[in-house]
Amino acid sequence: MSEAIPHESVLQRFPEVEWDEEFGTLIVPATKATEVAIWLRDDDSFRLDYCSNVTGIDYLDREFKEKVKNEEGKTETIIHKDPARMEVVYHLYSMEKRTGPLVMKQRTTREKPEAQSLTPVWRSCELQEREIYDLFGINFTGHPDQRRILMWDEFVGHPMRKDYVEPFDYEWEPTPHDEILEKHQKGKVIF
Amino acid sequence: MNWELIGDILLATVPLLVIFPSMFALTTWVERKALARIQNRIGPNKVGVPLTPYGGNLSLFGLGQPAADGIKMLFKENIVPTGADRLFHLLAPILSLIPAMLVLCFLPLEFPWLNGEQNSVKAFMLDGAVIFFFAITGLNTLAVFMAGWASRNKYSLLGGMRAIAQMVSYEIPLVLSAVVVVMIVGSLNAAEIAEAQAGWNWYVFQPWGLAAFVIFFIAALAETNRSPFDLPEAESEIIAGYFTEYSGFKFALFFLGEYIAMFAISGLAVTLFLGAGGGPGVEALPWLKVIWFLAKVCILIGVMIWLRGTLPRLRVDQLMGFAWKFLLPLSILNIFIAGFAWHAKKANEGTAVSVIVWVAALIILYAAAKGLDHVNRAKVKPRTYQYGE
Amino acid sequence: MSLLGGGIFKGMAVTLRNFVGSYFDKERLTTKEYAWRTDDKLPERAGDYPKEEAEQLSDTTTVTHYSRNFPMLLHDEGEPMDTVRCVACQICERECPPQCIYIEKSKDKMERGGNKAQFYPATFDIDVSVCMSCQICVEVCPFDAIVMNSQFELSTPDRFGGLLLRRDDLLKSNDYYHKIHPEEAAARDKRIADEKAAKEAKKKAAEEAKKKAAEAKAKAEAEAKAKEEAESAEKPAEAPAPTHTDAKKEDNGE
Amino acid sequence: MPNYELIQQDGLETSLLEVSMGPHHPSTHGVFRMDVKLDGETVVDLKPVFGYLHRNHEKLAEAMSYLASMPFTDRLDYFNSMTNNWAYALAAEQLIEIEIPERAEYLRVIMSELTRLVNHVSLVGFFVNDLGALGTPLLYAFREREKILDLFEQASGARMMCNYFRFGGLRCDVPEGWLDRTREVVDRFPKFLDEYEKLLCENEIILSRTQGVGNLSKELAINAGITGPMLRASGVNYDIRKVDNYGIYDRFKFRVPYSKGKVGDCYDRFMVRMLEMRESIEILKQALDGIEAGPIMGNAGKVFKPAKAEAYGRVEAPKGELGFYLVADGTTQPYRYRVRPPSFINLTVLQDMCIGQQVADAVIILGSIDIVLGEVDR
Repeated sequence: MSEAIPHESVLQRFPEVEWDEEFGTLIVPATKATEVAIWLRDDDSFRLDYCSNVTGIDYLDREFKEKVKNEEGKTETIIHKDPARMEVVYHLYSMEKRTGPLVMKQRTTREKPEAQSLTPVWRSCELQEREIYDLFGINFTGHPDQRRILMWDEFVGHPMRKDYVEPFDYEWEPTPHDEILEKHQKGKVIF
Repeated sequence: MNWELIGDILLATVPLLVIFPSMFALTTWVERKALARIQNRIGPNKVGVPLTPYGGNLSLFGLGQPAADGIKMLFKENIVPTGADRLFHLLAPILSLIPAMLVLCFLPLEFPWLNGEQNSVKAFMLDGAVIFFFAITGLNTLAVFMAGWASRNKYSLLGGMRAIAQMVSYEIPLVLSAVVVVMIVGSLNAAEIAEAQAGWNWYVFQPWGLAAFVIFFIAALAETNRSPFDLPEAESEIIAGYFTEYSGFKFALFFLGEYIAMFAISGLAVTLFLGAGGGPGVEALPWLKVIWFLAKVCILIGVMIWLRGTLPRLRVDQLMGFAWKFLLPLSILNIFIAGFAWHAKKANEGTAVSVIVWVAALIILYAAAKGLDHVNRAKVKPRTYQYGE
Repeated sequence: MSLLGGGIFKGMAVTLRNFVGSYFDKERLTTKEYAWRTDDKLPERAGDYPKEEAEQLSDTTTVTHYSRNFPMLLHDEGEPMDTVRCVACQICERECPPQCIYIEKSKDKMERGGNKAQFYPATFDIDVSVCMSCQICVEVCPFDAIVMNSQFELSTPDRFGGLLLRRDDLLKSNDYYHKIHPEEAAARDKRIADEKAAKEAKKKAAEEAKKKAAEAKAKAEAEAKAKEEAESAEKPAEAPAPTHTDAKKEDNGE
Repeated sequence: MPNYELIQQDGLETSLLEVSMGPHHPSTHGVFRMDVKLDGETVVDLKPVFGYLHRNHEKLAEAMSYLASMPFTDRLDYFNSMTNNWAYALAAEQLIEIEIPERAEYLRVIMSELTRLVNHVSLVGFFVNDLGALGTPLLYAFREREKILDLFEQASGARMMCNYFRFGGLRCDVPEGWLDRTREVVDRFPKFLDEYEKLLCENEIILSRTQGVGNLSKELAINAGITGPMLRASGVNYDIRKVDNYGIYDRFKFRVPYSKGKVGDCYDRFMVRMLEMRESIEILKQALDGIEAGPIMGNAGKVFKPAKAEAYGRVEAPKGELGFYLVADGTTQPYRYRVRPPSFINLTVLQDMCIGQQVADAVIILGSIDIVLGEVDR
């Protein structure tokens, strides 16, 4: 495996950037993303010239229950709160130095998801950010050509969101035991 | 009414109308079979004598395939796109077939039942046969463009445009290479050209004749839209080109027209360079002439199939460049060389001189071709690659 | 200086060699001639075989003994429903990626092959129009009841009913399995036999241990009795109770 | 439409010809569409349109267990199911502590390199088919591919949708004699490659059709995240097998062919693939020599239930970098499952490469990118 990239210097240079210990990622505020990205790409200690993977994650408001044994040997339930948010994840590598990955995330709210497009920094984001816009509904400011890419233009909603409910006119492939088949037999679904 | 003349004409033309379409049917089978074998497949092998259930033992290597295809084509729905020009859409396939059929008459085919008095209608002894041939085959271009335009399809239109550009350009090297033979023989009459080559005196054995034959054959490939010059119907780029929107019998007509044109132009090549009906045993058995002629045509068709199984297609600009920058200068040079060689040979009777002339002409032609090729494709050559650890 | 058009001639030499070679060298052929059935008969419609004939034809409709396509239910020797291995545990139904298995558990239990009475599948349908032949059902089945078939002539004119394989269509004997996948079936049978043997050995060992324990207990009791008798003490002997921990299967957390 | 002006004359009305190439066009390799604007035959503008095969594989995977997604990864790039499996297994194996047995690692390499042979040989066939060669090279390629698919069938039961890899090993061991059969196929392959090279590599028409067509500069290739043979054709020496040394690739001696120039064209992409096949054969020979008997499944539990974590696993798939990004939330289902498909991202530069070329070139440029729509649309 190629070696991991030290991240401390990023935190020093950009105080706004946080380091997520749990997952080992840089959390970059959406306002600073382009600046950080350009620095990561051009700085000699990083030279992250290759942005491999760009994707979104949709976190709903969730509670995690974790059972932990305390000192007395009893099990306690600790409730973690996971706030609702959306993230855009960038996996960065350096082709020149053959290092990587450094994972960078832009965080944004679920209500008004907005992130900075890094397409001007790395062209490889172009289609992937379009895909995120299409499937997650995150708006990329500064994207040259932000359109739907996988779904058709008239499509309503963003299917990769965790709370997406598919409409009833969805094209089902009826299976002999499906509820759809029952409805089909009752004459409610037109194939 | 000169019933005798009509009878003679029928005796001369009906065989043409029987032989070539049936050869077409056979060629489609041969082509499919040969291409399959080139590609290491088996090819059609099930359709045999009809009405034996499931082919059985009468599959006859799939010889029934052309008949089955023909029946299929006849019964397929005739689809004309909305907004297409229905009249021209219908006319185009017919118009592509007619000139191809027409020029068959000028091939010097000597059928055994045509002799003596009847020989006068032998292949319509037209004095300007070669000229007439090129004039008539030129009509084919019109049909192709008509089809491309009338289909109201962008791919068809592109195909039609390509066809026009290609056919018009390749007409020139085609004619110029034929001119060499006309010049040497001193006649445009196909029968006289054939006679001039009697007894192994084929022009393809002359250096200029060889060059002219190669140029003629390449140009003929382009004229008949055969690979590697099948741009008007390039399936990987413009679907099927000008006959994208054709189906059923109209498509079959195009198909037929194309193959008949192939036979016609191969027949002309055989007439001009390969000694027409000449071959071993024709003195003793004159009817062998027809057999030899058709055999030679079949060999040329075979080479066309072989090329089709091997080569990818050129690009439009390269295709045009090849015609104008390579074939045209070469064929003009060839005319001069033919003239010089002929005069040199005529002035000096002797094997030594003729051998020298023969070799020198060949070397000049090859060097010229090589030079032209070098100029045209200076940057194109195989490359080497480096390896990283 | 290379020959003019040398690359093209080289290519043409290759195709010529292939053309000729295809007649003599069978290795070269990409396709093979499709063999007619020995009796020269084509099925009229694949769904139209009578049942016996379908069973008979199944030999010829399998491709190679490596291939797999759709699942089938195994039964041991005897009447299919008496010896079916499936106990309708529904693990495969839950794990099936395209959700093409539909199982209804029986109301009553049935004894099979000397094992204790278990449920059996009242309905077991696989919709092969949805099935993607991934073999996950085979992997997750703890009873070796479901394996992959390799029959390929499955075309049918009935889209909904015809591609739905019912329980009785799916039931295939272990012999049939041996016929279509000899290597795999042998390995599986060996594993089952090994497991069974191991289980038996374990059981035997457990029994022996029990016996031993009982003996020891008896001995101890006898000794104790003797002791008691000897010392007239009022202490009953205690046999060690076997600790039985039931490792609960981890919940899937769904 | 960057910097383009039509020639306009009085009394002559000219306009661009807009052609929608696809979604059913013979050489768009599936349901891919290029909205092309043409001036004559020159491509002035090109917009790739896709999504016709979109089935939201990622969403489906998030609704089922980790293992159940494995057969679906086969369907991404349906030519190379083995490498897809490996990429997914690699990502999932980062989520849990697991040791992969030696034999499984060897078999993974063997399967992956066989897959590379399958892909490259048929890609070259398709590419020459796009050039208009009536399928002769393609059918030769398919004959060889068939032999390898037979091996896949013997090992996994299926020819294309192998579904062979598992977290921590492989589903089952290869049958008896399989390694010998593989060795036979591998030993015969160079002979076929010789013939193939003789047929294609010096052909003047192929040379003049492909050289100087679809130029992709080194800088743009890196910046646009191009990976795989296409990147190496642009002169970048970057192969994930070498960089990451995943699996046991550090044990094998092999070379990575890449272009000498700073600009790659269709010919480079075609040749790099031809040369890569030779290297794959070297790896295969070494792997077949090195493999020993042993278990094929690691100590993975029956239920795959990783703790909360993120993992990104990537392999050098035949088409480029295939990555799987998994976010586990402690349940048996992935919270986020993402595929980084190489052919999707390699399409980014399609427009840049095609503008100014001819229609016929656009087709072969697309062919040289090597896309599979199952992967592009997911």
